[in-house]
Amino acid sequence: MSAAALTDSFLERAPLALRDWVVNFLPAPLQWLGHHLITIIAVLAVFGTFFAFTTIAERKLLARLQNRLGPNRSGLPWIKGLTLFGLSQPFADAIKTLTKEDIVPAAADKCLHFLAPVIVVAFSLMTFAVLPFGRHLIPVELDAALLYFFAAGAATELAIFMAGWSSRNKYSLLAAMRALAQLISYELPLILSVVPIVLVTSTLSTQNIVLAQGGWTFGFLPHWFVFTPWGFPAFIIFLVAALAESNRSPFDLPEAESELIAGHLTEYSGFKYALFFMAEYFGLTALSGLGVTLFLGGWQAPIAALQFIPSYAWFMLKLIGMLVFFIWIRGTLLRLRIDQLTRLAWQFLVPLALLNVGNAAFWILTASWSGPLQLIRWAISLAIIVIPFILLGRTLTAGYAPRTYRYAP
Amino acid sequence: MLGSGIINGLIVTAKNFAGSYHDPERMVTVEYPEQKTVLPENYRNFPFLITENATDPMGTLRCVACQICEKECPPQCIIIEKSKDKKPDATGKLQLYPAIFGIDTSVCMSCQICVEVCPFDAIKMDKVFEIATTDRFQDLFLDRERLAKPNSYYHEIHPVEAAEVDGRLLAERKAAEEKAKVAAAAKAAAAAAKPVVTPPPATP
Amino acid sequence: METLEQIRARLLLAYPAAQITFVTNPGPAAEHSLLIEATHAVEIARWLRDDTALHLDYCSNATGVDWPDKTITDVATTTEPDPAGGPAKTVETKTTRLQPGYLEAIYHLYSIALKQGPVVIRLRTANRTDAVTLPSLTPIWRSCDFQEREIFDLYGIIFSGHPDLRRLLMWDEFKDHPMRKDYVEPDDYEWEPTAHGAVLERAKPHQSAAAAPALKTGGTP
Amino acid sequence: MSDPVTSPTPFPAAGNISDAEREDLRRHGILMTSLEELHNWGRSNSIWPLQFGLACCAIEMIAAATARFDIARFGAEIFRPSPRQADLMIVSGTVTKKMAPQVIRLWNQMPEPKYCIAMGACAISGGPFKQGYNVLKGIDRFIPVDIYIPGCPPRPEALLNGLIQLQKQIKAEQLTGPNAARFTRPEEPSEFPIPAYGAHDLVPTKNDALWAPPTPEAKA
Amino acid sequence: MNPFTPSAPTPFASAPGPTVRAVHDEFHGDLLEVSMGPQHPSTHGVFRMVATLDGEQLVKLKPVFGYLHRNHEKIAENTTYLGSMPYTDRLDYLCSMSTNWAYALAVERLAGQAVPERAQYLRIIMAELTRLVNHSCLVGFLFNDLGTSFTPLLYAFREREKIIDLFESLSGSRMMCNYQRFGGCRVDPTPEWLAAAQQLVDNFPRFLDEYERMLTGNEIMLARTQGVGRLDATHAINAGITGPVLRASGVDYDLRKVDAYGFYAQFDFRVPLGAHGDTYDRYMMRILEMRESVKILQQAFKRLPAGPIMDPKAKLRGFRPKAGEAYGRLEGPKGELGFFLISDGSPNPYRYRVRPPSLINLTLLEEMCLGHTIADAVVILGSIDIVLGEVDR
Repeated sequence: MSAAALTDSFLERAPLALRDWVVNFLPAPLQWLGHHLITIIAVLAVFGTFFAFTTIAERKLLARLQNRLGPNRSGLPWIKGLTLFGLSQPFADAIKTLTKEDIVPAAADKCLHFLAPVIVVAFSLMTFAVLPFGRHLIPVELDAALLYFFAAGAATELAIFMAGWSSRNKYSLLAAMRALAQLISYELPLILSVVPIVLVTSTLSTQNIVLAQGGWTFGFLPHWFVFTPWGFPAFIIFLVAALAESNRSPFDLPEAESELIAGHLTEYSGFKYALFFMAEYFGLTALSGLGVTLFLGGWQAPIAALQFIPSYAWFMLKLIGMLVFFIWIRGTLLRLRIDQLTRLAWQFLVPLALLNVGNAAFWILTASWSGPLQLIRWAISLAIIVIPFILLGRTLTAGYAPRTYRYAP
Repeated sequence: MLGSGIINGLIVTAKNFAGSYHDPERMVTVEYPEQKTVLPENYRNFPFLITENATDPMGTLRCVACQICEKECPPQCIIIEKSKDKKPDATGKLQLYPAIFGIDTSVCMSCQICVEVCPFDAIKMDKVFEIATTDRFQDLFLDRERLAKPNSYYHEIHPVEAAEVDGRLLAERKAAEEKAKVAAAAKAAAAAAKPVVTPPPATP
Repeated sequence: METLEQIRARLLLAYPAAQITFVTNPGPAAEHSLLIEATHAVEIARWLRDDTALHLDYCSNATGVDWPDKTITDVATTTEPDPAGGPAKTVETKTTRLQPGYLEAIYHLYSIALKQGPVVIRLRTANRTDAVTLPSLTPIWRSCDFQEREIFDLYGIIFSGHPDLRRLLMWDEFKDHPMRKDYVEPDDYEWEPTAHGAVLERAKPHQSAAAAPALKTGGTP
Repeated sequence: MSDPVTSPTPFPAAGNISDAEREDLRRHGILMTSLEELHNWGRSNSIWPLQFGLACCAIEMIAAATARFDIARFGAEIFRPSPRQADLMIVSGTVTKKMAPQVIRLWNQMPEPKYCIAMGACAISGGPFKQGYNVLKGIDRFIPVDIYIPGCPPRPEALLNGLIQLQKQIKAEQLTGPNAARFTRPEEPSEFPIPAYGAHDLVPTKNDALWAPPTPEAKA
Repeated sequence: MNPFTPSAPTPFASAPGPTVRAVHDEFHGDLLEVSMGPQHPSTHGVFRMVATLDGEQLVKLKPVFGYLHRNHEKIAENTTYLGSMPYTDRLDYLCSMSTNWAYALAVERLAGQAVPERAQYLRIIMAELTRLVNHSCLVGFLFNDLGTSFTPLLYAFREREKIIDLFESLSGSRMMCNYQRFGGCRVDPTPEWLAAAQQLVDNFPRFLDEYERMLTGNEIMLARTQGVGRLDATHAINAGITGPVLRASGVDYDLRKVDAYGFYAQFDFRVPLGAHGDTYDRYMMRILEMRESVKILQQAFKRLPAGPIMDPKAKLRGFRPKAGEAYGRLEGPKGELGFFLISDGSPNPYRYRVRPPSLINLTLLEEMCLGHTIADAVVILGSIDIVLGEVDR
């Protein structure tokens, strides 16, 4: 079987075929609409379910990290004695939150208080439009897909600000301020970490970026950008910035539980709270999806021999891997302070990301080097990033070190 | 280097994650309603009263209504009212008994002082803790009937302690019987020696 | 460390005008104390803290005690020689007097620098009603801050010179000083199934005329 | 506490059939469910407690959330610090008179349907500290309590046991009809008056509409 | 720095924390007053802080107490001496064993009661186990305040459960042990119990190593705690701060050495001292003290003598000490825990006073927090280690 046949197999085409089959039932003038509607519904359904299982996975994984079992006995309403390993837990949560009383504080700005959760979900869902889930599966093929993604992603932080401002709660207000500071600080390293890729691939289209990562050396070393001396630091910066953008631990300052009760969510109950919760996970999933797309080869298989597995399965696997990593981080790390958060962004991540852009430029300029020169190219490229990393890291942690203690005589 | 501490932390949590699948030290959850932790012998929750005979719990309460525990109970959650009449206890001696014996478990602090001060080994600590209820006035005030539990139950929940208590009581009883016997013998001897003199009333 | 008598002697040398009484503790602990007149308390406290031999830099514990008015029966035994020349007669004359109550603040002082202590000092108010002001020792030992607020709250001693004398534990609208011996607790004895003794007295008005303890469910066997 | 009068319904709706009947139908392969059951299932498996500890019992409440006892198995490990997102208030510890207004305020801030567990002797009746001048003799003087867990402090298992009882209670709740759950009835209050700090005690000292201890006569 | 400067410190003249920058004057910004507590995730109970914020920075912080004031002292004055023993469990509900001991110590001083040797050893074992419980819980809570998702707390509680199980199998209750009596202890541990305790203690350093590996070197942890909430020795002494918080400021004052109560004089252990007096030092004091406690425990298990656990002259009922007064104090896990008792010869104490380390250690909370952010304030509070049962009593 040829490579083309493999990558164009039935499984690969199945989702598209299904959509076309349904669309064909519609009259021709409405087919474009049906086409998009089905795409939207499919994305909503898949990622809605994915969200549900992410929450239970997070609770179970965190539980395991903490030596306990986690939710495991929700079962189903009509069968006694069945526990389903607690997999139905998110649905119980959903039913509960949906039927919970919705309280709007008397002093709140009612309009903004209502709009904030709607906006935050809407924008976090919009980012899914440009993610290439598979070889042929991309909701919208935009030339400026990356710009679109970041524009939509940044809007969610504004919604958090809206939520915090409109609640008329002091904790919410503090959270709103923190969210803005975080947004302004981390938007920059996030975008700068992506610039090298745009530089190398000279495209803003996510699908083309994935295509640029195709191919393997010796059939098992994938040409993913994370395996380049400029791609790996970019990936790390991206990870850190993505954590901050999605308000995840250790950057969960806006809803810092031990400081600000529940931050911007303090005055939200019932369904609106669930929307925020959902948006947080959608945002995280979308950013992880972008990370997979940009650095981990998107839907490309890691080994040439494994290409028979459909591309969207690879995408999902990598996405799950990213999410598990985020959960792992959450289970381990503690929270930064707001000044340290901004310091990390401006004094460490931004300079490093800027250097990394230069690094990528160097990589492009030396694209023709081969043989022993290739080794030199790697060494120089690594030096460009590792030496500043160590130096900047030293200044960042200056004055902080484990101490030795004396004992009373 | 920056990040090494974070990586160390990640390694530790990863170890715990992996350990939770194979190492019982790292998976300590006891799935409560199905599995239950074995309560230690000394565990105490709320007091109960010991009866000698399960078939007639109210008739064979060990308690003689001395009201020491009522007085010593720090939160004062015990109420005792003495009976007007007397009835024989396990040794056959006539004793008072509690007409009312109540413990308010919604106040009791499980301190065990009532057990420590009881000279008759009549009140002991129970181990039942699954007593959540919806009505505190009805369910959490325990009267005499609900407090009384047979000695066999005591043996069941505190085997070592109960055996020791029973041994002690038996020894006391034997000593009392011996004493009574000696007294009776002395009385008989005295009666034989001096048949004219009326014997002094036997001291209990 | 010096004995309390020596400290007292040195204090009297330094502050000849001050009244410093030695209070014996009859118990086995034998922690005697110095009763210091309120007017000189701050200076004496500062002297105790700064004196190089004592260096009592640490006030561990500050506490209030309430001593209500007490009628004391003094029994004086006098021996009167019998005018008839017989054996001397012992006559017991009983006099009752009202010992006025007072509030007391007790401070336990230690030295962290010299690792010695304790020196116990006491301050007394004139009575329990209107003259309840004592000088605050918070400017000398900051550790008295919360403790003096607590004494003010629970005993009602007013510490003049305290930087922030508010109630510590009870709410601000509260009127009483609950740790005083004559404090009457609020009446919330509606449900007392095990009432006996003092509690029964308080609970009785809430129980019906029957006044029987509730739940007389167990009949006589 | 508030057991509405059970009046026989002439035509039992699907939600009103008994467990035994339903089991019977199940055995015949008929799955009987209803919106009510689904709703109750969801709520009973997702009880998020308010992160709110008062005293000693709070430590046992935390212990119930730790690895050994793991309240997460019941889906209840999400301790929400904000009352707006909580379903259950575990009053864990002594409620002092100074704290009582705050506790009631928190209860009022919680959205319906909400439940209250009085954990430990102090929360039920003032417990060993009931003789104190600043101790509220039972939180049920001001807010309705669903489950009382005696003990000083109750073991974490006892708290889990109380939680299971609460789950059972939620599962048995009805949304309509004469026995409808408290939160569905508009005439039942959801918020309760907050007492003020008085000169000697809280004013008022109890919510008379809510708290009525049995009198000795009623008992006999 | 010599902590014992001869010149008297003026407690209110200068705050030991960094000076507050008067940013708000420059921008005419409004100050935000936030009431943290009594229900707040990191006030460790029902403590309340009224914080005035300038942006994120604290310019004023007033602690408010009394939300758990349950009249322990008043109740104790109406109860017998023995009857107060179970109440002391509920003072510092994380360390009932050492609170029991402190009360027993004071009453024994008041009544001149002797304690047999084995009981003294058992008390040391219990007190040090309690220290392990308290410190491990404390560091768990501290990391919770620092923003971890409960993981360190749950690891700490995993270890706590093991010790609590020991307490339960000995005394019958997990938290409220009610174990000490005047003149000895209530229950004699069996050899199996001692073996189990020994094994636990032997394994404890492994937990500590893992814990330290996970968090002590963590860069975020260092940045969040070093230099935060500095407390200098002079102010600390003057404010009566005791325990690990005082020693973190470099003052060598440990009652186990100073008073050498119990049989501590016979044990070989060291007292760790900090140099900076910041949150990190306070955290490390706890870790190092746990290591020393393990050493003490191992010695105690080795040397535990046979013999009675109660003084034969000790009375359980009808205990009436002679009139007098006594102040007994010991090094509790949180600091100097003292009981001051006045007896008038009746069965109830005339005056019963607890010297709560948790309350007095909070004296300088405001000064420690000023100039720091609200996020630091909760961490500083967490590093002081308070238990509200003891703060408000």
